[in-house]
Amino acid sequence: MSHGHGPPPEQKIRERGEGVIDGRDTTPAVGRRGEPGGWRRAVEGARVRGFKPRFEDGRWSFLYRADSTRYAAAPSVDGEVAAAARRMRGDPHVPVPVKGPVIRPNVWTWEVPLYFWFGGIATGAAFAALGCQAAGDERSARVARMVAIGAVGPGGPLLILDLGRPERFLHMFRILKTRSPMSMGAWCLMAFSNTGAAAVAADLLRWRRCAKGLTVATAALGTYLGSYTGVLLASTAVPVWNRSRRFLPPIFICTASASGAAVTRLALAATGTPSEHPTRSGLAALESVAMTGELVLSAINEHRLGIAGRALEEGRPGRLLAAARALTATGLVLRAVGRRGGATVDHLPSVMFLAAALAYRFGWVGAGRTSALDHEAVATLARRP
Amino acid sequence: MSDAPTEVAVHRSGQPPGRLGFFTDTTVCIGCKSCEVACKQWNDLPADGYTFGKGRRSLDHTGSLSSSSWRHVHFVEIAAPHEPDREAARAALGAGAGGQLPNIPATGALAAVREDVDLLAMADGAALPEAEIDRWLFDSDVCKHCTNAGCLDACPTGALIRTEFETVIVQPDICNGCGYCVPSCPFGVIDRDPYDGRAAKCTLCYDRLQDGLEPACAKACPTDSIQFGPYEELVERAKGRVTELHARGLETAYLYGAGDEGADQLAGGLGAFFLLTEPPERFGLPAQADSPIQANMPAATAAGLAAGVTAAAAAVVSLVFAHRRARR
Amino acid sequence: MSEHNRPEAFDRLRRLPVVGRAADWGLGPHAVSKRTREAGTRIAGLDVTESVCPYCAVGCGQVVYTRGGELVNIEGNPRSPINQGTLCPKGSASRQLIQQPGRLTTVLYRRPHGTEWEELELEQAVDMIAERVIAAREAGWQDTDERGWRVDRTLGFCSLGGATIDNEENYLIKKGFTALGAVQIENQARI
Amino acid sequence: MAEAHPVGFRWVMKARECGAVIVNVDPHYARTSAVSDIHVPIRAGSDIAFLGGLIRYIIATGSYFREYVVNYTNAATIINEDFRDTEDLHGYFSGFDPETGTYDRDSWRYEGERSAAQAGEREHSTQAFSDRTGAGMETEDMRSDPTLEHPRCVFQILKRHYERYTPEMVERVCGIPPELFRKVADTLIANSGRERTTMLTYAVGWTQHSTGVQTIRAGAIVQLLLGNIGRPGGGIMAMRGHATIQGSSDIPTLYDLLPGYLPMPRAREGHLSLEDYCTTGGSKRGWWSHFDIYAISLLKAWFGDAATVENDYGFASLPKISGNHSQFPTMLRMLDGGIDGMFVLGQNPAVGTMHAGLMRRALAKLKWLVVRDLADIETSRFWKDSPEVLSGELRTEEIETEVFLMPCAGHVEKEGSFTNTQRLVQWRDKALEPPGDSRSELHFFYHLIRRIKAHYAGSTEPRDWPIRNLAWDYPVHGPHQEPSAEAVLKEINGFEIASGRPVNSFADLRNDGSTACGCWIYAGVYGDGVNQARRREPGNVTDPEGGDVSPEWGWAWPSNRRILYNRASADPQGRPWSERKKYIWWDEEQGQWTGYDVPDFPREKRPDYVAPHDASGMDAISGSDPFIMMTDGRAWLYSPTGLLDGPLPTHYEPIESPVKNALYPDVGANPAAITWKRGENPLNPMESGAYPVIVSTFRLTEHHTTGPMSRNLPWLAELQPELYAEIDPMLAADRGIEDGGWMVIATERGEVEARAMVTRRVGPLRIDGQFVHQISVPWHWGTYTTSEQGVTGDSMNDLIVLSGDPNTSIEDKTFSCQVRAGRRDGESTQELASVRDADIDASADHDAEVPDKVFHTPQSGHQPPPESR
Repeated sequence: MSHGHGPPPEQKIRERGEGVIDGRDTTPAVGRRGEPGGWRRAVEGARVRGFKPRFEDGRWSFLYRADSTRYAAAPSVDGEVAAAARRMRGDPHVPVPVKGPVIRPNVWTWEVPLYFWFGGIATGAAFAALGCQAAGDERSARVARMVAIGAVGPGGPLLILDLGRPERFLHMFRILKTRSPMSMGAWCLMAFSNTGAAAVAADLLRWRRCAKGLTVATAALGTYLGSYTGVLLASTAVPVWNRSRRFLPPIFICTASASGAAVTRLALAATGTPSEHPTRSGLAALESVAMTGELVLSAINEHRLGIAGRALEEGRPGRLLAAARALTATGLVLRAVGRRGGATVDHLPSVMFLAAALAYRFGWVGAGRTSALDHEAVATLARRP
Repeated sequence: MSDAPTEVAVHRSGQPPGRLGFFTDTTVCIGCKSCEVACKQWNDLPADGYTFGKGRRSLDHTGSLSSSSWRHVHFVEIAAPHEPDREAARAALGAGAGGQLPNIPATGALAAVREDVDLLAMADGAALPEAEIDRWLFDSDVCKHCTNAGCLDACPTGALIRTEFETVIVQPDICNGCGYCVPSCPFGVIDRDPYDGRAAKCTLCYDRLQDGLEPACAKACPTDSIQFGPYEELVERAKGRVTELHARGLETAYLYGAGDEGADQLAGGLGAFFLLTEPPERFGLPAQADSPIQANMPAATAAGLAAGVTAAAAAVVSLVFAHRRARR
Repeated sequence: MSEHNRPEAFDRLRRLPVVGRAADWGLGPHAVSKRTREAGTRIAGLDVTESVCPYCAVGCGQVVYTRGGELVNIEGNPRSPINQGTLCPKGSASRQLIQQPGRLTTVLYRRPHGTEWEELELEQAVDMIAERVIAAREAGWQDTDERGWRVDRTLGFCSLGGATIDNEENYLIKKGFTALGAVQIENQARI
Repeated sequence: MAEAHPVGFRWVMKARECGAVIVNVDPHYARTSAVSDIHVPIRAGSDIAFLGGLIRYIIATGSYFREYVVNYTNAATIINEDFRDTEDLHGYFSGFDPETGTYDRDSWRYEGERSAAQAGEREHSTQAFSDRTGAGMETEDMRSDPTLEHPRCVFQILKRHYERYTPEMVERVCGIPPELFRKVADTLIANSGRERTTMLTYAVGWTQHSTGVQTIRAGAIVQLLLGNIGRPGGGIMAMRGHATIQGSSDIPTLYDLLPGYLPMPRAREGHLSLEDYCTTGGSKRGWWSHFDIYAISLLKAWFGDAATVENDYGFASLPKISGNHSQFPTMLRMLDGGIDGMFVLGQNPAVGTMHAGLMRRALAKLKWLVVRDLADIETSRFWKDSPEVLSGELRTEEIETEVFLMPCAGHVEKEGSFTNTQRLVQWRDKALEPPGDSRSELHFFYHLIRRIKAHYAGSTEPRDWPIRNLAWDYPVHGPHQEPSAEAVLKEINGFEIASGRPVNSFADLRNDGSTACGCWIYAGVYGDGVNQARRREPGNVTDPEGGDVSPEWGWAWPSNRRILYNRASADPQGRPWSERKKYIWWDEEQGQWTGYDVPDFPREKRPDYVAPHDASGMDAISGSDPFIMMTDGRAWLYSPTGLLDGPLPTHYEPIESPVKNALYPDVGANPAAITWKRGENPLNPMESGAYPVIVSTFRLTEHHTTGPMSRNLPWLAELQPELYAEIDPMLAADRGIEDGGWMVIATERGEVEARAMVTRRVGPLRIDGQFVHQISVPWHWGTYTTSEQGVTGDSMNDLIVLSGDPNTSIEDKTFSCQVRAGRRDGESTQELASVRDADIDASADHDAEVPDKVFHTPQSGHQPPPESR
């Protein structure tokens, strides 16, 4: 819904009626979207005729002047005004029916959760590369580095696709704004892509030491790339997100690690690493630990969310999250019981974790919409900061 | 406590003009929606409504602020507190068919008997003349131009800035429509236009301020419910107004967004604040709010980075461990 | 600004050395765009004309800004003692009334039994109307009524309207039609 | 007022913040109610009962402003002994003729008064000032009793007339609880008198009833008893609805008026000379002794040099009216094929006329139709997609009407003046050229009449004398030959013919043919040769001394006077009633009236001047008689002449009312009201109970009248996208109507569908212990819009029966209906059409030759009382 299709309705009307007849502009005044009317003075440096400058007209026309009305005549008492506001705003319970909407749901479409998923894989793969490198498995590390760069590759295009004005993607790098997770994330994504790509390039050029250093750097960036998406959601006014502020980034890191490990593991299998290879089992362990962490953290988080947690159970996001949990649990069980089940059983949990990670991302982003539109929850939680 | 925001982006020659804002006094609002139209006229915004306000039971068909509605007049109907008087209701209804129908004059049996509707209860509780509407409140909502502005903090491109008037505006030539400001506003103000793709909201008529003209809505407001001026002056007047209303017996009058102390402040104080006479939720306003980034970002980032480092370490540990075990 | 309060965690962050400074990165002058730097009202320097709102009878003053043949802005006349710059929603929308979608700029003609509009030259239309007025006047002429009382009038045509057109226009309508003997002249002042 | 005139309400809000109490009387709880101190829900159409209750309460509690009432009103005047009140005759005044449904008003006169009017002239009243102010009355022998004790003095008659309008009766009629009523009455009384004044404002909620004029009269009586007329902060204010609706009455495009509220000449037996006209319209005593000056100056303005004293200034060739030629009879005549052509100028009768379906059918009977507007509207395209065409009742191919739709100039595309609701004439400058072939009305009429004049130039027919000799030379300018609006204004203002110099006031006009003036009340608008309407100096708006009435902003008729009858702001001795309410007073030192406004009194007439018995002209007005337009110089509590339906306002039910008249059960509706009885105009049968719900229409801030100026504008259309009806929760539940869902409102005339807005803003009233349900519906919608961002909806006027107040020929504010859930079943025109075919009487009784009394038909089912038979 965030992208309107075709030209807006007023545009069609305007185009139909556009024209100048005998020097007279007859184009219908039906408005333009997305910006205030022109900010350029018709004549540079000129003043506006018909008005007195410096807001004098407003002062002249003020209706409730102290000399002629009793609008604000009573003498003020210290602290009375603040106390009145406390009386009306301070109660932890909402005393009246809520007339929503209070806040606005996000306008993001499928690109964003999908990007979160890819970013997670890239982060996880970077961690895997670091692990392989630390374990001395250079070949696997090379594969993991390539997975990382391969996963981060679609990230940029997806983010650009989601923009209302994709052609202005570069405006993201106009400034570095530390307090905006989106800005930091964009810079981090760029840095991560650069270091990751450089690491792969170094591999190809066989600059071993350089590749190693870049892998460490990529993994370090990954700690933010994998978590900032959680920070980004947690730093909004949406109750289900912001009430999960300490949990959402770790949860995202967990799924990131697991999904990155899973893709690396699958990639290793595809490139001929034997099933009994320690990297594969190590990655399997990492997947399981991460997904278990995710399950535990989610459970704790949901338990403490209270009314804000309603959004995690309702509608399509609720179903997605339930499916994700089921996939995760099944994967964990399969992994635990099916150590010798052949290739299918070996890979199935990884695929399940990947699917679960995807469902988690869509679920969480979707739950943000549900939560923002749960006027009662928004209003209630506003009274309990 | 901390010092004033250091975020002001525009500095022009001469004295800094000081903070300008809106004071919207709902006790003198007549709900005419002039502000909505004056804003669209000046800012050349399109009509985006056309939905009959089903369920809102009032004249509000705008619904909420949006990317092309930068002012929105809330209509709130409040029923009078009513002592149930079933006897009176019964007597009034008695002449109808079996005491179940209102005796609409001259109809008698014309209206079909409806078993499923307890008209007695309705007459008792809801529809008696004594239970007529008590108050109909209007409130012209607008961007709050917060001191701690969520949208401003969220914007990754610098499209959102704080101006020399300490207002918050979107620079339409910069915004790339990332959409992050939308859920970051605790008041549900800023919105991304579905067709245009950019975020847009009230600018407090930044262009008019440059030339010393009142913002369009405040200028058009027939009853000066929307007042514009230097912030300190407005707050002083608004405080006086609250005291006056208290003196007149309207004890529930309070300021939403100004005159608060310490942690009671809404988003550090609102550049556009309101005088309300009912709890804020009646008008779709949160009772407490702050920039969600300032409230959550440090903690969330710390948690995220810690988790990230832990995860990276876990990866290292699990692989090193796996290899060691394999070597053994 | 007195006693400005921030969320606690952020406040602490900002007070940290170095990192605290970084918390304000990306804000401030370098975020400003060219357009913002040059911002001003689009009516600055334009011709202004004083007018009166065409809707209800309160008579609010309006100021009209034009650039050549283009209508740029209509808002309340800040000097009018009636409205002091304010306008109601209708008055505020009056620029759209002038530049409305579907505004007519040519005469449309529907011939007897016609199913569609046709365009007509203005001069030709006025000629045709004059012919029809003359014919209707003659056809509906009465020297006396049924009682034999003198009436010297025509009931062949009638006119309706005038509460949203100017006094001078109403004067010509009444004067011209009365001279033609028409009496069925009415407007909203009654309806 | 906050609803329809938000900017006017600005000043009410200021008054509120200065301590004023705002009382809002409205059937539904509107925006105005929300910001008022007291909201009084009232049953639509029962206003006179409420106001009558106030009158009774004010008299019964002795709260009237005695000094004001005795000296400035006709309270003391003694009435003819033949007069009988409605209390004596069960709802009728003396003189009622049940055959014609009209009153013979002779018995209503002052004792000792004679009338100069002749038979035939009194049967038909116009809206002319002189008809309302007692012109033609000879009042020198009338008697009065300043003690107000005489049983036949106006005060005692008034007291008896309203004796039964008790708070309890008000509750039974209006549904207003007695405590609330007393609260309102006490508020009014507490805020009136020497130190304080109360203002009444009203709009079409009072006027558009079959008792509309009498409702205003009732308001005026309240204000006179409380001493609130002619004083600052007092008065009775009409909140009018169109930019120059005041101007279009002053300089009228109305059938019964000539400019300046001079009456249209009325046909009579034998020759009607200018002298006859002036005798009937003028008066020997008082202001109307100047009548001939204004009439002759008007004829000079119209016919120039051709108008001479020898040919009676061309008076004899003016058209004369002989009945009701207002919109509705004209429309019925049109429906029967009696009219060839029609001009529609900035109006939309296909939506805006009561019983609009009938109007659309009538349009199809025209030979030609000229519509001038900014865009295509329902009226100009009735042949294309009106409900009647969509339903198949009319077929486009069969409609003969030729239609000219002419684009016109908008308000900023031409110059000219508007007269606002407070009589203030304001000039608009031209900002832009109108686009394409759009032209001003001035342009169109100037060039149209010029062509027609050319056609008749050689005629010798007497009937063509006026058009041949019409003064029609206005300077033109620009590429389109636009006539000069200022030149027209100059003619309206008047000028000395010899020098061409504009006059400065109507005092400069003469009855010897040496001056010309297009509208005497506007004399002075071009005073000193300056367009006074173009003055734009607001002055010091907060200071009375500095001119808080902004005397230098625009120009108000008459003579730039902002408050009429402002001599009444001083006591009989000429001193202000109080320092607080000081406005105009007698300055002994200067020997003249002075103050903050232009005195509405001969400037040098001393307050202690007593008019001699045999005085004539303005000398017959004493120094303590502020109401100079009235023959007797007094404001009329009792109206001995002028109104067709009684000297005192009386509560009658609306013509279609589901409620019985509790005061006069034998009568019901106004016996003198007009209904047009035809098959196509069926009344709702009230006895069957098929139409139990009261419906009243209202206006919204966001829309303007029939909608072309708002429904086509996206910025306004989006604010109120659909027709809706406010309905109370109880009635909605009973009918299964859901909030936001569809509902149908039905009358005998048709059906409309609307969104239901279930709300307590329109609560049921309890009358006689029973619930009475009302619905409230705005009426701005029509079936066509020019763009996809405009809005359409059913027109409420399709539901309304043609009926009217006998004085103004209009009633549409309240009627009865039935409501049900759901949507209308297709186009609703078929049923009515069949009624029409069956009932239509070939020898219909609406022939325009017949005087209008035939149209005065009492409501069926109500028998006149035996006394009046």
